[in-house]
Amino acid sequence: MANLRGLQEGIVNSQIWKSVFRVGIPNTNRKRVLAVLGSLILHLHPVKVRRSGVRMSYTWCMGGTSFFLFLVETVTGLLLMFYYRPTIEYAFTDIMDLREQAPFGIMREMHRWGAHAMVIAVWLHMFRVFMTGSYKPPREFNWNVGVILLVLTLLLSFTGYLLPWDQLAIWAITVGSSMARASPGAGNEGPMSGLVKLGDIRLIHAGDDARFALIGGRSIGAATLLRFYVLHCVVIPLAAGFLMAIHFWRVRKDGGISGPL
Amino acid sequence: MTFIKDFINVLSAGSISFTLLTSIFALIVYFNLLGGRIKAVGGMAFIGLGVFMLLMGIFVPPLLYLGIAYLLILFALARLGGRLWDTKVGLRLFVIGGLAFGLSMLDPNFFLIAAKPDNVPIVAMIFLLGFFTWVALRKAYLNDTQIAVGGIPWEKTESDEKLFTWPDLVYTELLCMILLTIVMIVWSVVLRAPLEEAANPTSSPNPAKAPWYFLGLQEMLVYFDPWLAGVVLPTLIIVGLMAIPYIDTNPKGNGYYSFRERKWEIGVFLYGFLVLWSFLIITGTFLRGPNWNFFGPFEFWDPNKLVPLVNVDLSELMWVKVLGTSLPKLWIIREIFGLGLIGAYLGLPPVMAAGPFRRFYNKMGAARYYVGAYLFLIMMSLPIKMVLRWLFNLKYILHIQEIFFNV
Amino acid sequence: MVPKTPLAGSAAAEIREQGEISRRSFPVVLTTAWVALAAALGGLSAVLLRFLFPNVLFEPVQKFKAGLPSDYSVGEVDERWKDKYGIWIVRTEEIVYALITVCTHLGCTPNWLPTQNKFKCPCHGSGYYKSGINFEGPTPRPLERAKIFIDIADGQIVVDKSKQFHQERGEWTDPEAFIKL
Amino acid sequence: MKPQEPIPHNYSIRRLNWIFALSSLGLLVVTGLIVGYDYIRGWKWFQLEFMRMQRERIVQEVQLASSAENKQLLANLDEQTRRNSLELAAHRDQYLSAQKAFDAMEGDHYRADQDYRFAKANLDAQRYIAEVSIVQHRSDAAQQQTEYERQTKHLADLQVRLQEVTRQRDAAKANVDQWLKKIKDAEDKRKELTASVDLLDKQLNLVDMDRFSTNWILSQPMLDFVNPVIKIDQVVLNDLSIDMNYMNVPRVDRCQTCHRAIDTPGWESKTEAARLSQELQQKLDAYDIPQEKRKETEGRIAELKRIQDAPSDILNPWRTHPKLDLFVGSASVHPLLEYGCTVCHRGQDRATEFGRAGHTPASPRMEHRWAERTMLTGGFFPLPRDFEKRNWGYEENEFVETPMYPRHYYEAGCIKCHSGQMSVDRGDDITKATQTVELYGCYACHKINNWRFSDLRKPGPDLGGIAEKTTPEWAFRWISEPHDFRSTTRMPSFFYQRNMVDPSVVPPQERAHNIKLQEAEIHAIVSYLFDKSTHRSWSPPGAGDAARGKQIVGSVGCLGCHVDTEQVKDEKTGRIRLAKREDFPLERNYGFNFTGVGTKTNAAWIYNWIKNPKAYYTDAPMPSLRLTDQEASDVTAYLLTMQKPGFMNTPIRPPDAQAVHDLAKGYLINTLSDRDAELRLRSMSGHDQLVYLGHRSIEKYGCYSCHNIKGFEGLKPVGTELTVEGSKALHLFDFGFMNDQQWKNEDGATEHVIHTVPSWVYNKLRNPRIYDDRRTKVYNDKLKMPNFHLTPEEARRIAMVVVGLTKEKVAENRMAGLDARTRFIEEGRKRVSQHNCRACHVVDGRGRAIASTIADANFFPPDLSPEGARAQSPFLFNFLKDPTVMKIRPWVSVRMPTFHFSDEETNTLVTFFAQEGQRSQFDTARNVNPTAQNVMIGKQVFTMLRCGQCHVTTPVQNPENPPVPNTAETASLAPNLTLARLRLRHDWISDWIRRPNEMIPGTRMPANFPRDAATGGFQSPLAMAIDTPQFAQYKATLLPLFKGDEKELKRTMSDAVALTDYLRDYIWSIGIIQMRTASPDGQAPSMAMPQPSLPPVAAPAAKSTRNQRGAPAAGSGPGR
Repeated sequence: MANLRGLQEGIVNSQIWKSVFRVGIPNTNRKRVLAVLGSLILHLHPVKVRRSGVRMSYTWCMGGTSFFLFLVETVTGLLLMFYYRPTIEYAFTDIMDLREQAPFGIMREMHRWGAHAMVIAVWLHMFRVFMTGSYKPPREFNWNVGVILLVLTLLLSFTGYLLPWDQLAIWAITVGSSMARASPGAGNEGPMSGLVKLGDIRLIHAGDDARFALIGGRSIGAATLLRFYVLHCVVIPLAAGFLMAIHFWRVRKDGGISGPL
Repeated sequence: MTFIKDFINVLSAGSISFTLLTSIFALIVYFNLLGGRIKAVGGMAFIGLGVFMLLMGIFVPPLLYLGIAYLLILFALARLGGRLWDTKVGLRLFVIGGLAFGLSMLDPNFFLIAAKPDNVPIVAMIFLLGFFTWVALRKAYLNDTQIAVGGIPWEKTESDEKLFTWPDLVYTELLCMILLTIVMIVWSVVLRAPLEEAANPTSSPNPAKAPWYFLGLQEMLVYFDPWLAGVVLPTLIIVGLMAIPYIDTNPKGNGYYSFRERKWEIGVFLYGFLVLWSFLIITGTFLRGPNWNFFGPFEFWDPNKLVPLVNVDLSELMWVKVLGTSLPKLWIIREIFGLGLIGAYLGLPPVMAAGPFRRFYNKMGAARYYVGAYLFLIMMSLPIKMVLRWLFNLKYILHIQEIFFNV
Repeated sequence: MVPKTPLAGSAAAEIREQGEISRRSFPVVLTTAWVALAAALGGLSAVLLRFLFPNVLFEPVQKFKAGLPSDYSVGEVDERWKDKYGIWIVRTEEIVYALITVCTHLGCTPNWLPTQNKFKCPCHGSGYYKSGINFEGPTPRPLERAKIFIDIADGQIVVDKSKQFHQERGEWTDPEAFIKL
Repeated sequence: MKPQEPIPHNYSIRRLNWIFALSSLGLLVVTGLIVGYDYIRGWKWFQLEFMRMQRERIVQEVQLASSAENKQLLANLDEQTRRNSLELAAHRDQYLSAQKAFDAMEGDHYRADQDYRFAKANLDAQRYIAEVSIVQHRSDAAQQQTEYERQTKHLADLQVRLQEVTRQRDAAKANVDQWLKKIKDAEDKRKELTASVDLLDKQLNLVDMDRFSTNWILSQPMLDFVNPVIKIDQVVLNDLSIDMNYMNVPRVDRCQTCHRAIDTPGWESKTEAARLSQELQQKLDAYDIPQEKRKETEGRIAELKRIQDAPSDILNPWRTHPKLDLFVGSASVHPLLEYGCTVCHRGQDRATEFGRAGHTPASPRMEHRWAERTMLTGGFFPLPRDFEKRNWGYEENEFVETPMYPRHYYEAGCIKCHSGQMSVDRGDDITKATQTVELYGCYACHKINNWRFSDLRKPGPDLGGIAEKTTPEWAFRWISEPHDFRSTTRMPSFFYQRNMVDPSVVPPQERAHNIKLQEAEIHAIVSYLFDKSTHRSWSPPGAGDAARGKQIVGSVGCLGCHVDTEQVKDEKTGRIRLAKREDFPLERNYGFNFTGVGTKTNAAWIYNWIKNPKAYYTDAPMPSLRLTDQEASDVTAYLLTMQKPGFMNTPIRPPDAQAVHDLAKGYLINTLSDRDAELRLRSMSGHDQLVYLGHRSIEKYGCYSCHNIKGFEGLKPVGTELTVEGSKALHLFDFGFMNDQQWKNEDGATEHVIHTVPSWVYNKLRNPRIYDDRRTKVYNDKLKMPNFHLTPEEARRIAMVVVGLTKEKVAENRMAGLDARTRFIEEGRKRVSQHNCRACHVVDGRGRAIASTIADANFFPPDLSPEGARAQSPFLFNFLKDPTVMKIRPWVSVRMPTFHFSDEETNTLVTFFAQEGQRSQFDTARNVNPTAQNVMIGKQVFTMLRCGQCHVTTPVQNPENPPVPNTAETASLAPNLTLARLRLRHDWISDWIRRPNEMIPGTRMPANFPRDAATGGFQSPLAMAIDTPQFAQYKATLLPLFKGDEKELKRTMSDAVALTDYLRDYIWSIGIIQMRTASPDGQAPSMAMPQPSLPPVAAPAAKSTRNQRGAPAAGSGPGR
């Protein structure tokens, strides 16, 4: 025991350890403060939090869960990109190979179930925030950021749904994206868009309407796959990351993790 | 057993389960079940409704089931009352739910739907939603009781008390991460991600479903045209959500669970979130089978099932059926009833502002009042349209194919 | 039933711990936890590493049929498989062997210069004899030879690139490194 | 360390510590879980198991190799080595000095070599400098040139030096080697002795999986990428791509991952081993295997014997593919690396798990065995080692678009590439299957857009003149149940089938109603057909003798296509029973069975039909045998005796008026209102109603698809198109309520319907209405595919073709038979099949169904296998057009019939023969005139070999009717050789004389020039004989022709090639060169064909009146 104790102290007191963990074991209040302030990641948190912010039964931990799942999705998604090519020739077979032969093809399962879990977690987070009335002043803006993040989460999941390029994917996206066709004034089959004319020529048709912009063609095809891939891997994650930063920042600035104000 | 399955099959039909949920919801919210008592008048009204349904069931059999369900639930709620928020009762309810689910899994048809890898998260979501709704309402109930006796919500009691982030918060976060990772890995090992046959643009699977979280929208598409259900309503949902903090001027209930202090806000939100969104997703996932036909949870998804789906427009209903003439040529005349009805519906807020809701109007101011009222009206248009469809087979209230504008 | 007051509940849950981690005893639980966590994270990192090595390769086939020995003329370096499979087949009076067209210096593809009777790598000037032995330039070792044998069924030469023979390890004398005519 | 400052906590830190510890341990466990999950894969077990089997076998072989004998030899060698070392030690000094000298020389050599190489490099550089200085007109050009020359000289010197040093070094080396030689020799010998064991040891190392062996360690999780022994094997096929909905994705076959030994001989099943060893033994005995491979083959046979004698059979994923010389083997036409597996077998190419690979069970038992244990272990950890207890993890996978063909349907996979061929070489099953489809005319009702099944004639006879041929009463009974009339007929049964009348599936009341409706429909069809029929009158036959007729039918060739009996002896029971089609060769089912023909039709029709079938309808497949009037009358008399009176005794009820009315109205109200339909019906007479209903019924049942019927010209065939039926998704097949059900077949045995496409098709064919069982359907919606009474074997074959018709396409270079030559041949083969030439002839080695009716093989119609090489095209053309242009063997009673081929068709056939014989179609050989000397020699040889014994050489005056030699022994006669020049190819004659038996096995032509077993050359019987006294006179005659050179004479006499050429020249010289050519219509000038005479006035008048009467009905007829 004593040896182990000595070993522990030896490690903790070594120069290498100290250079990394400046503070040491935070067993005094000062060190506790420094531990949070001195770390890039930890200083997302304030030094002290309201007790209800720590209480699981109050927060349900759903915000943190959403964020963690976002990280899980990022890591597994990056790994999947090693084995996935977003072209209609290869997309399906690459996914099949993840199942048949790729080492740890289970990353795909993690990614897919993680996505489902994230959608649920984000909903529950919103549910909790509403139930505690935490959108009320001064948190109105952060609620709105949250709503946009919810939409982005759904879009992330939606764009990812197409990538396996199987029947499930293509038809789910066909059904989902067909709604854009009905946008009033902007979709080929939307109300009033028949009125947008130049002479006899309809300006809104299947080749230039809202759905076309979304899927890059008149029907789901190679262009859609690439578009969704770029949206899924670059555009939406960047946007979500940016908004998450704002979201976290405002949590601190608007009175900390939920609680009565 | 077969009877129970049939009972549930019939009960889960959209027209019945949705009506049931909506009215139970109204029951809970309006009569403030949280207080532990059903007010005599309300209770009697619901009992009356139930008995009426039972009697009507002689002519329209499904109503019989509805009536039985009404009375059963009413009975259960009356018995439970405030004890619903007791931990033990909650636990028992949860266990009963789990048992019912486990028993149902013995049914091959139910198993086929519920054990589909992509549907598992939705099953989990049902339990999570139930659990968290209960938790939230329980906490609100406890706080309300506290407030009622002149106390303050417990969140406030400890609001001055601050804990160090290190170790308290950081530690719990770490534990959450580890546990979540375990859950994710176990989930991934147990369930294979689905992969069907390669995409084939020429042959649609039956049924072709959107991703599950959009199944509420797909369900709405049964009742509204795509431009409404797919574009306008989703946009308004987002807008509505974002507008919440600006419409809700109630200063109470900020940062703590409470029901009494914000009965209307929570009622409307829960109705939208649980019934109009989550319940429709569940319907779309579990109860919509081949050809988008409705199937009970214990029913076999037979692609050959035939269901009559003949619909009429309001104009046809009025001109042809009621007035007994043919449809007028000019759409503005043809659709006069639809236009009128919608006009009346949209005209409600100003009328109400002058009448019963004057108090609200004055308190909120014109902008808040109108935005809130119209958002609410649009939200309620969905259940209204659904009920109209079930009662009258109504397809469109307003059907102007000339400019593709159908409501 | 009378619900507990939240205050009471909360107060009950509130435990103030004083000097919980004492100096006297070694924190067995905590150490176990950290060691297990480190091991698990180590394992997961190993998983990530393993992920980088696919189980199946989609490279061009390593094994191919190269026709009959009589299709090759004595003393010539045959370049017909160079583009497709990256192999020179050389037939001498006694043997046939297959050289892999990868410079052993830094992996460029050397050129066969029939006039000078040598392989010359364009990248850093390494030169090899027809036998594959290096004689000039920076390269440290001769070209590699691929496994070559006759298919008994039809008498054709089969070249299997997946097995290579290094001269410096004395492997060129291996019976699989050449075909004796 | 400072003491801790106490702070308040929300949760107990001690409890959190515990949670932390437990969850971290949990994380550790699931990390292990994820690794294990990834590591444990179903296919690995198959590889481990195969390695174990390999180990067992190698250990056995090592035991064999390291016998006691070998051990003794090795001990001796070791002893010798020891003595050699002692000897070397004794002469140590000498050896060491030699070694030292060699070392010194090595140094010298190295130096000299290096000098030379450096000088060479310098020289090359100098040459470049010199060249450049000249090109750039540098001032020092001359100087550089001189330097270059100097260096050249220097290099030459160095080279001489190097050669010298090399020589010295080699000498020194030889000196050293001399001392080491004995030791080295012993070592070499030792190596040789242990070579096989060493090799086996090496192999054993490769499959070693003992704990902590190298292989084992490298197969552990996380290490299994370094040098994996257990790994996924795949074949990537870029050009046999998979059509993934408008996209071609490379095929990646991973089947070998589990089917380890698929391309390795030595792991055959017992049955395959038995077959193969027999085949190899036969080849060995026939000297079909080159000398250098004989030993190897013997070894292989021994190995196969071992497999046959082994206690247990090798089970399926580890078996060798059967017929490695045809499939999978690297030397076969379908090598694994180029064709993979799934292109033939189908299945999910990339799958590595049993359940996902698309394995298809062939029987419910198999399905059960595969699926049985799935639920127990969930398919994750297929651990049990015991084969029988293994979890195969099978479940029906709806997401595999191309499930494998189950057992018994394997050859369906051939169609994809071989659909441009009439027959698949060595694919007997599929060849027979496509023939069966053609015979039954499936293509007539079901469009099959595929070369093999397009442009075929309608399988049934023209019904435009049915009234001339038979009576309505007969027709009614025939349509009701053709099988009652003839058990072998190909006409299927449309009526009174399972879904209409079977009491086990149809309730009694509905059954009675159905029978009424069915009767009405049959009446209606008969009425329509007879109403629309022509009424030509045919001249009656003269008096005929039935006995003579029978003799004619049996001898002129009728029995090639027809069968004259319905009674056969059952091979198993020995009892006489009703014949099935399978009792006769396919070709003999081509024409109808004569049984009952007298009941069916009348004398005039038979007589005229035999005389000229084309007069009855132009597309008649029946050829003319050119019978004389008397012969035809005799045959008619004979056929009229073939009566089946019982058939006509079954009562016929008149049509039920209500049923006719209801059915007709059912059709009318599709386009008319109820009231109008009723009015229309009331305006029709009963007969018109029937005719109207008949029209509709023929449309409904699609009679017109197989028969030409007036009023249905150009209609689309009635059945589902089958062109890509094999690619149709399983869920699109309507199993009704029959999925996983059983039914009792005609023998009372149980048949199963399992949920696979082949099973669906098979059961549909066996019992076409089966999927209506337990369904409630309106009368007209019930299934209507007729029952062909197919045997299980026939149904399986047809189903095989159906599932083989897929939309999968292969690249054109992989399609079989697309080259121009093969196209010509295949077109010809199609005609051969269409005209049933194989009924009499052997074509491509198959056919001659008529053989069973001819006692003496010498009277068989000719074998046409070598026809292309044999016959001149002009002759062939004329002969095919009109066989009377030449009688080759006038003593043979079977006649080549006149087919009335068109010129185009004849050309196709002639081209086919020429191409198949690899000959140019036309040549000038007929004009070759052999030299007189050659003719003389040839004539002598002809006499010496006694060819004249069988062959006549008297010139024929008229090739159409050559004289028959007056002999009782017609069996030993051979064709008149003076006809040869008109008929045979010049080069073929000598070839034929040399090797008749090789061209046509079993021919009567004797092989005069037997092959030498050793060299394979031809031996001449005259080589020796010429010196015998018997041949002295020939020798004397011949000697002057060789200018008295006896040596040359004898050389010639022993040269088979020269002798046969002389014979050919002689035969050529006596040949006549004039013959009649065929007339355009392919008829001999003397032949008068009977033509029908239309009744002068009455018939057309009758017809027109009928038309007038039928006018109101016509409006609702086919026109709409």
